[in-house]
Amino acid sequence: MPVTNVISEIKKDFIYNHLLKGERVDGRTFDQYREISIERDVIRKAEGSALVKLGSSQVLVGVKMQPGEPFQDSPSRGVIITNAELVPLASPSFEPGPPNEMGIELARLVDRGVRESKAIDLEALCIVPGKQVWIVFIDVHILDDCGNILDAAALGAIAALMSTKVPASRFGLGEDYILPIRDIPIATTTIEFNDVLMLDPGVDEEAIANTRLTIITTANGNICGAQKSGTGMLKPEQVYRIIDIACEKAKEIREKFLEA
Amino acid sequence: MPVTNVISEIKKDFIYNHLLKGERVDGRTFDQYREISIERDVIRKAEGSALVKLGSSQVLVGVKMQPGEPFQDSPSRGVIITNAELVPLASPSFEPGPPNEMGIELARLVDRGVRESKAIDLEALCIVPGKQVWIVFIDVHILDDCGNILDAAALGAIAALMSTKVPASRFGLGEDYILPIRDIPIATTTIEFNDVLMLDPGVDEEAIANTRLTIITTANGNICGAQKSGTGMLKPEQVYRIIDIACEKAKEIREKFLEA
Amino acid sequence: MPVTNVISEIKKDFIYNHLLKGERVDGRTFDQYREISIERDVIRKAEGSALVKLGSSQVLVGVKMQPGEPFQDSPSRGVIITNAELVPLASPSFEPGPPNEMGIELARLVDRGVRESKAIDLEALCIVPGKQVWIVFIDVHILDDCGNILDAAALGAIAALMSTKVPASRFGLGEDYILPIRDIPIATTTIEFNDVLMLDPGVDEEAIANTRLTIITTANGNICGAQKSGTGMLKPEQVYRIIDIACEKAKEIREKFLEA
Amino acid sequence: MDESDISFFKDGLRLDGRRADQLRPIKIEVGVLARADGSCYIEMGGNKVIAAVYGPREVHPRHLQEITRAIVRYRYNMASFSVEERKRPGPDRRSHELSKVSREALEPVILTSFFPRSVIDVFVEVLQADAGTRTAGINAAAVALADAGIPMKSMISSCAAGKVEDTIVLDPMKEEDNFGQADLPIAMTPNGDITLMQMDGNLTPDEFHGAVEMAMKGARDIYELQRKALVDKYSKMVEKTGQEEVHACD
Amino acid sequence: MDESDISFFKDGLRLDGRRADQLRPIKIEVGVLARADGSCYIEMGGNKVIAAVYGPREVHPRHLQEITRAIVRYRYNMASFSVEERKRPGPDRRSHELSKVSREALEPVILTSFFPRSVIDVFVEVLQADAGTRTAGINAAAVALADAGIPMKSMISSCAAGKVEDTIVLDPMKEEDNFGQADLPIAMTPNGDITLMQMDGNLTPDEFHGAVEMAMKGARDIYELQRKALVDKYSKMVEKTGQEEVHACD
Amino acid sequence: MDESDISFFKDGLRLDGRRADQLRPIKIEVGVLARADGSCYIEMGGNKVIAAVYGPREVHPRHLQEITRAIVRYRYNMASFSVEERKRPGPDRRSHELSKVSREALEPVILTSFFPRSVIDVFVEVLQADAGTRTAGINAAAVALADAGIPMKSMISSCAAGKVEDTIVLDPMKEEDNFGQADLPIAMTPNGDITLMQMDGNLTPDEFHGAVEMAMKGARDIYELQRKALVDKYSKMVEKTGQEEVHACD
Repeated sequence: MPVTNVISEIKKDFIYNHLLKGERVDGRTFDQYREISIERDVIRKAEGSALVKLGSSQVLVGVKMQPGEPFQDSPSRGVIITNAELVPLASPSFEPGPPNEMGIELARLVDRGVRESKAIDLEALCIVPGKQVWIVFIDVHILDDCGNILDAAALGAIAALMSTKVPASRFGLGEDYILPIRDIPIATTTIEFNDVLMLDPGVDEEAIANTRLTIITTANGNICGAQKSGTGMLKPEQVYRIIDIACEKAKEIREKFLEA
Repeated sequence: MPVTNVISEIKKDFIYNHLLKGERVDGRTFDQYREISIERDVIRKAEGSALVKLGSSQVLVGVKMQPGEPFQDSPSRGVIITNAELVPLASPSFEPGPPNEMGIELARLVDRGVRESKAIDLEALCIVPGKQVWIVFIDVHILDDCGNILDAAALGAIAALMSTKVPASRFGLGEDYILPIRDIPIATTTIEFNDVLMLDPGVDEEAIANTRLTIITTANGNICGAQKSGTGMLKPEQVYRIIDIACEKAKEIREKFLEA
Repeated sequence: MPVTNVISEIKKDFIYNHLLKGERVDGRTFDQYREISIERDVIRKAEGSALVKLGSSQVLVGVKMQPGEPFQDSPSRGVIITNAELVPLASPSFEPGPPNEMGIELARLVDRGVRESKAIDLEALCIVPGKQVWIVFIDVHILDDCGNILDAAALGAIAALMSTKVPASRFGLGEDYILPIRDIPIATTTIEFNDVLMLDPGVDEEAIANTRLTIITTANGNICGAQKSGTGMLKPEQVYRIIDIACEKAKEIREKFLEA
Repeated sequence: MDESDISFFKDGLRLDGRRADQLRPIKIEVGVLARADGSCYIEMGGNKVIAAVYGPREVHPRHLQEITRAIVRYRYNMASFSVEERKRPGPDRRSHELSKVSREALEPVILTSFFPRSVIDVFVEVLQADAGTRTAGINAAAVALADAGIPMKSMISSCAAGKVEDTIVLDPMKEEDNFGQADLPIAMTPNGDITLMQMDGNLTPDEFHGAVEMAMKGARDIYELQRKALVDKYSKMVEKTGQEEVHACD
Repeated sequence: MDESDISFFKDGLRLDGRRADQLRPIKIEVGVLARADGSCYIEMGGNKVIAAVYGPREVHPRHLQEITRAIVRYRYNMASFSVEERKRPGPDRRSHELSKVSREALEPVILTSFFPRSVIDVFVEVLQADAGTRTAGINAAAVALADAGIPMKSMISSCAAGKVEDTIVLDPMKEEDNFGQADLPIAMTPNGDITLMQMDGNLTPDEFHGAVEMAMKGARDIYELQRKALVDKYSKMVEKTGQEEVHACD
Repeated sequence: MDESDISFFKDGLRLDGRRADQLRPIKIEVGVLARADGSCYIEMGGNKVIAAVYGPREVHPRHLQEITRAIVRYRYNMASFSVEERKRPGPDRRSHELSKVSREALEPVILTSFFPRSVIDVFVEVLQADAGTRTAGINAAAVALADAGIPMKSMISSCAAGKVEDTIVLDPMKEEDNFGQADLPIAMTPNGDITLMQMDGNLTPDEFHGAVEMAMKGARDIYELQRKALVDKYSKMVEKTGQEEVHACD
C-alpha cells in the first residue's frame, strides 16, 4: 500500500538523522540491549521450551526429543536438528512456505551456537551405539519480528534446552532425566552504520544499516561462531571492537538470565 | 476468453432469475437428483472400481490394495488412504499439480464417510499384528465436473469398495476374497439460496448459491459426517431441514443402487 | 534485453540464408561433427568421469557407485540411475530448479543408450542376490550449451563408464576392479531443414531447424535407441538416410575416441 | 474412534471435573503482537493459539486479485512442538482443510466489498494443541480481525460439542476427542447464523440436533468473552488519553 | 528387456491370437465429456484412455504467451489404479518425457498461428494401461482436437511396432512389450509424414526399416477408425437438424 | 570437530607439506565458457570450481525488480559427483546459506545502481570439493564478474584460516577442516574491507585476531593471482589486434 511506504520512508529518514547525530531513536545507548525477558516451560507438550522477548520481538523455542538412528560417521552420538519457522504471522515481510535463505541462515546459526559450544553432551545421548540415539529437535518459532530475532532465537534455544527433560519413560527407556547442558552459548549481534556500532538492532535500524556481525561466545569467553551478514563491509578493527563488546555483553546476559 | 465470461454471466443471470421464481433451470424439483448411473468393475487392473454418472458429471473411483505397515497406534487394523485427483481434463477451472484445498476437502470427506461409517472392517484387514496389514487405496479420479462431484465421488467410493476383491493370492497370502463391507455411507449435498434448499446442485447452481451442506448417513439412518462449505451462512432450522431431506434421499439412493 | 534479441534475430537470418544456399555458417559440411575432445578421470572424487568438448559445448559426466537394494523384479542385477543437470551456468535459457522436460528427456536418452546397448553387465553388479547390488549413478553436468549437448552427454557417459573403477574396497567388498563394459553406444543427432540433413547441430542451427532425430547405435552397427524431437516432421526416407549417416558416423567416433 | 475401556464420567462430572455443558477455562488477550495489524492470543483449556491479521493490503501474486472485493486468506498452522509427537513443519492435508473451513467461517461477516483488489490475511499459529484448535483459532482470528479494524457485520464465535458414553458434551478435551463417539464443531454469529459446521462420528438425527444446540450455547458464552476482551483493550486505550494506538515495534 | 523363457507365438499366432501384423481391437468415442471443448475416449486392446482439449484460451502464467501463435501443452497422466502396482499420483520422469514427445507429435499439424497469445491444452488420462498408452493417447488427443474444432492441417495417427523372437510385430501388448526385443512407436499424418518416432531395444537397420513400415501400416488403419468416429458423431449431429451442439453440462 | 588421533604436523610442516601460513596451489583461468557473459575456472588445492556471470539482464519474475538498482543473485551448487559420497542434486540448507553469504561478499563492490530493474546472475558450480569451496567459488565469481564487464569498485578475494593442534593455519584442506578446531573464512577488497566473515569452532579472542590476519594475508596473495589471470587474458586479446572478443559458441 503506497501510504505505508511513505510512512516507512519518513520513519527511515527520522532514524537515519538520529543515527547521523549519534543517537538511537528509542533513546538507547549504542551498546544497550532492549529489555530482555525469558519465560521457560511455556509449552507443556514440548520437552523444553522458552518464550523470549527482546523489546517487542517475540520468539518461542520448543525442544522435542525422540529416539532415532545416529549418523553413520558418529554412531554413538545424539543428533541435533534445528529448524526455524519465520511464519507470516510475525512480520509483513515473511511469506508462507518452506524456509527461505533468511530462515535457513537463522536456523543454521542457532544450530552452530549449540553445536560448536558443545552445549549438549551428545555422547550422553547414545542409547544403543550405532543403532539408537536421542534426536534433539530445536524448533524456533518467530512470533513477532521487531528486529534482531537471531539473538532472541539463540537465547530461546539455550534457555529451552536448559529446561529440557529427556522423555525416556515415554519410550520405555528408563526414567526421565534433565538434559545435561555443559555450556551456555550467547549470540550478540551488532550493526555498523557510518562507523558507529550498535548492539541489538531494532527492525528499522536493521533496514537502514545493512551490515551486521553476530558473535557467539561460550561461557569461558571464547568465540564459537561468527557471521557477517548484509551487503556492507567491515574494517578488521571494527570486527575486533565488536568482539570485545560481544564478549562483555554475552557475559552480562548469561549471568543475568541463564545462570540465575 | 472474454466471450466465455459474457456467456457465463448471462447464464448465471438466467439461473438466478429461475431460482428467484422457485424454479430450477433444468426443470428438476428442489429435492430431485439428476439421473444416477453406477457401472462397477470398469478397471480390470484395480481391485475394485466404479464409474458414477450424476447427470453429466462423471467420476471414476479405483480401489487398489497392498500389504504394508499399520499405524503405531492401531497395530492390528488395516489402513485407508483416500486421494482425489481433480485433473484438468475435468473442468476449465482445475489446474495441474498437487491437490488444492478443494481436492483435499473432497478426498477427506470421501474418506470420512468410509471411515466414520465403519464401512470397512479394518480389524479383518490385519495380516500380522503390528507388522503387516492391508492398505486400502481409494483413488478418486474426477472426469467431468458438471456439479456436485462430491456426492458422485462418495457414491463411487462405496460402490468400488463393494466390488473389491482382496488380492491375497498375488502377494502369497492365501486365496482372494471379497472385501467385507459392513455399511453403506451415502453423502448428499444441498445448497441454500434465498432460503430455498436444493439437492444435488449443478455446476452453475454451485457458482451462484455458495452455501452447501453435505450430510453423510449410514444404513441405519444415523449421521456419520457433515460439512458446511462455501462462504454463506445457514440457520439451525435450515440445517435440521437439510438433515431430514438427506436421510430420506440417502435411503432411496442406497436401496436403488447399492443394495440391489 | 532487446539488444540481444535483435542480434539474435539477425544471426538467425544469417544462418537461415546460409542454409538456403546449402552452406553451414561455420563452414562445416553437412555430415561433419565439430571438433571432439574427451578427457577422462578429471574428477578424482568420482569413480569415473569424462569431460567432453564438442566444438564449444562442454559436458562433464561423473559416475558414482554405492551398494544398495535391487529392484524387486530384477533381484540379481545392478541398478543404473541417470540424472542430468542443465545448470543455469551453461546457457541463458536454463533455469535453476529441478530438471524440466528437456533435462529429463536428455537424461532418459543417455540412460536408454547405456541400458539398451547392455553396455554395463548388470548381472556382474550383484553383491547378494535380492539384497544388495551396485547402484551406478551417471550424473550429467552440462557446462556450456553451444548445441547438441545430447550427443556430448551420451559420449561423456560411456567414456566415464569406461574409466570407472568399482569402489569395492571402500565398502569392505573386496578389491576395487574395473567396471566391465561390453558395448560402446554412440548417439548421433541430425537436424532437418528444407530437406537438408545436418549432423551435430550448433545452438543456432537447433533454434532454426526444429526437427531432430537422434540415433543410438551399438558396436555391431545395430540400433538400440531412436528419438525424434522438435515440432517438425520427417519423411520415412529421411529417417532411413539419417540412420545410414548415423551408423557410419558412430563407427568413426567409436573407433577414434573410445577404442583407442 | 474407539471408546476402549475409558470411563468418561465420575460422579456425574467429566474427567477434568466439568459438567457436560461446561466450557473449559478461556483466556483471551487482544493486541499481543506489534507487527500485525491486529492480533489475539487465546487459551481454551490446554490449547494455546495466537492469531494475526494483516491487511487490507496488496495481493501477491497479482492474478489472485478480485476486482470487486478483498480476498480473504486463512492459514492454520501447528508449531512442531505443539503436539505430543513432533509434527513436521509445514502444512499437511488436515491443515489445508481446516484453513478452508475456517476461512469460510469468517468470510461471511467480513465486508470484503469495501476493499476491492486487496487481501485480508489471517494467520493462526497453534502453539499448544489439546483438542479444539480449529475453534480456538477461529475465536482468536475473529477478535484479531476486529482488533485490525476490519469492518465486519458481526463477531464470529466457535465451539464444538461431542458425544461420549452416549452423552452429548460441550467443548471436548483431548481424551473425549480421541476416544469419543462424535465431534461437531460449529461457528456462528451472535444471532445464530451458522458459518462453520463439521461433524464426524455417529449421531442420530436427534443427537445431532442436541449437539448443535449445545455447541451454539457454548459459542454464545464465548462471544461474551470475546466482547469483553475487546472492550477491555479499548478501555485501556481510552484511559491513556490522547495517546493513539500505534502498531509498531517499541 | 529379457526374453526369458516366454514363447511369443503358437501356431503362427501371437499369445492373444493375433497375426504379426494385426492391431488389437480398437473402439473410439467422440465428445464424451461435457466440460471440455473437445474430447475422445479410446480403447486399444486393454488400454482405456480419455483425452480432452481446452482452448484456444488465455495463457496463465502470462510470460508463457507467444506473440505470433498459440502454444500447445500436453499432459499425459496415469491414474493411480491404471496399473498392476498402484502408481503414486502426479507426474514422474517417464510421463514428462511422454508429454513432450506427444506434444511434438501433434504440434506440427495444429495451425497455431491462427490463435496468437493463446494456449491449446491437451489432457490425456490413462485409466487402464496395457502397453501402448502413449500411442493410444495421441490417437485420442488428435480426435479430441478435431472435436474441439481446432484447425489442423491433417489428422495424426499413432501406432507401435515391436520385435519378439526376432519377428517384427504390430501394436505390441503388455507381455510383448515387457519381454520383447524392441519397441518402436511412431505417429504420422495420413500421407506418411512422421511426427513422433521413438525406439528402444535392439534392431538391425533392416529390422528398423521393417518396423517403421509396419507401424506406419498400423497408423493408416487407425486413421480410418478415427475418421469414422468423427464422421459418425457429425452425422448424428446433423440428424438432429437445427440442434446446435452445445458444450455444456446437461 | 574432533581432533581424534590425527597429528596435523610433521617436522613443522602440514600433512600436505605446507607451512602453516602457506596457500595450496592455485590455478585460475578466465573466459572458459562461451555462453556466459563472463566466466572463470579455479583450482585451489583439490577444489575444482567454475563460475559464470550472466547479465545485467531482465528480471524474471518481474516482482523481484528493483527500481533503482540491479539485484544480484548467487547460486552455489555442488555437482553430485564432487564429493566422496554422492550428493543428491539440487540445493540443500548448506548451499542456501553459502549462496546468501557469498552474494553478500560480492554485492558491496558491484555498482548495481548502473543497471536499474535488471539482474546480475552469478552461478557457481563445484565440480570437485576439497574444503574451501565457498572461498574458491567467491574468488572465481569475482573474476567472472570482471570478465563479464560488470563495473565493480574493486576485486574481491577470499580465503580461510583454521586452527589445528592449537595452531592457526592458512587455507585448511579436507583433513584439517574435518578434524580441526576452527574454520574462519573471509572475503575482502584489496584494501582490507571485509565483505564475508564466518567462523565456527573454538577460538580465544586473540586466536580469532590471528586467524583474521592470516586469512587476510592469504586473500591478498590470491588477489595477485586473480589480477594476473585477468591481465593475461586481456593481453592475449590485445595481441589479436582488431579482433573483438565475441561471447558466442564457435
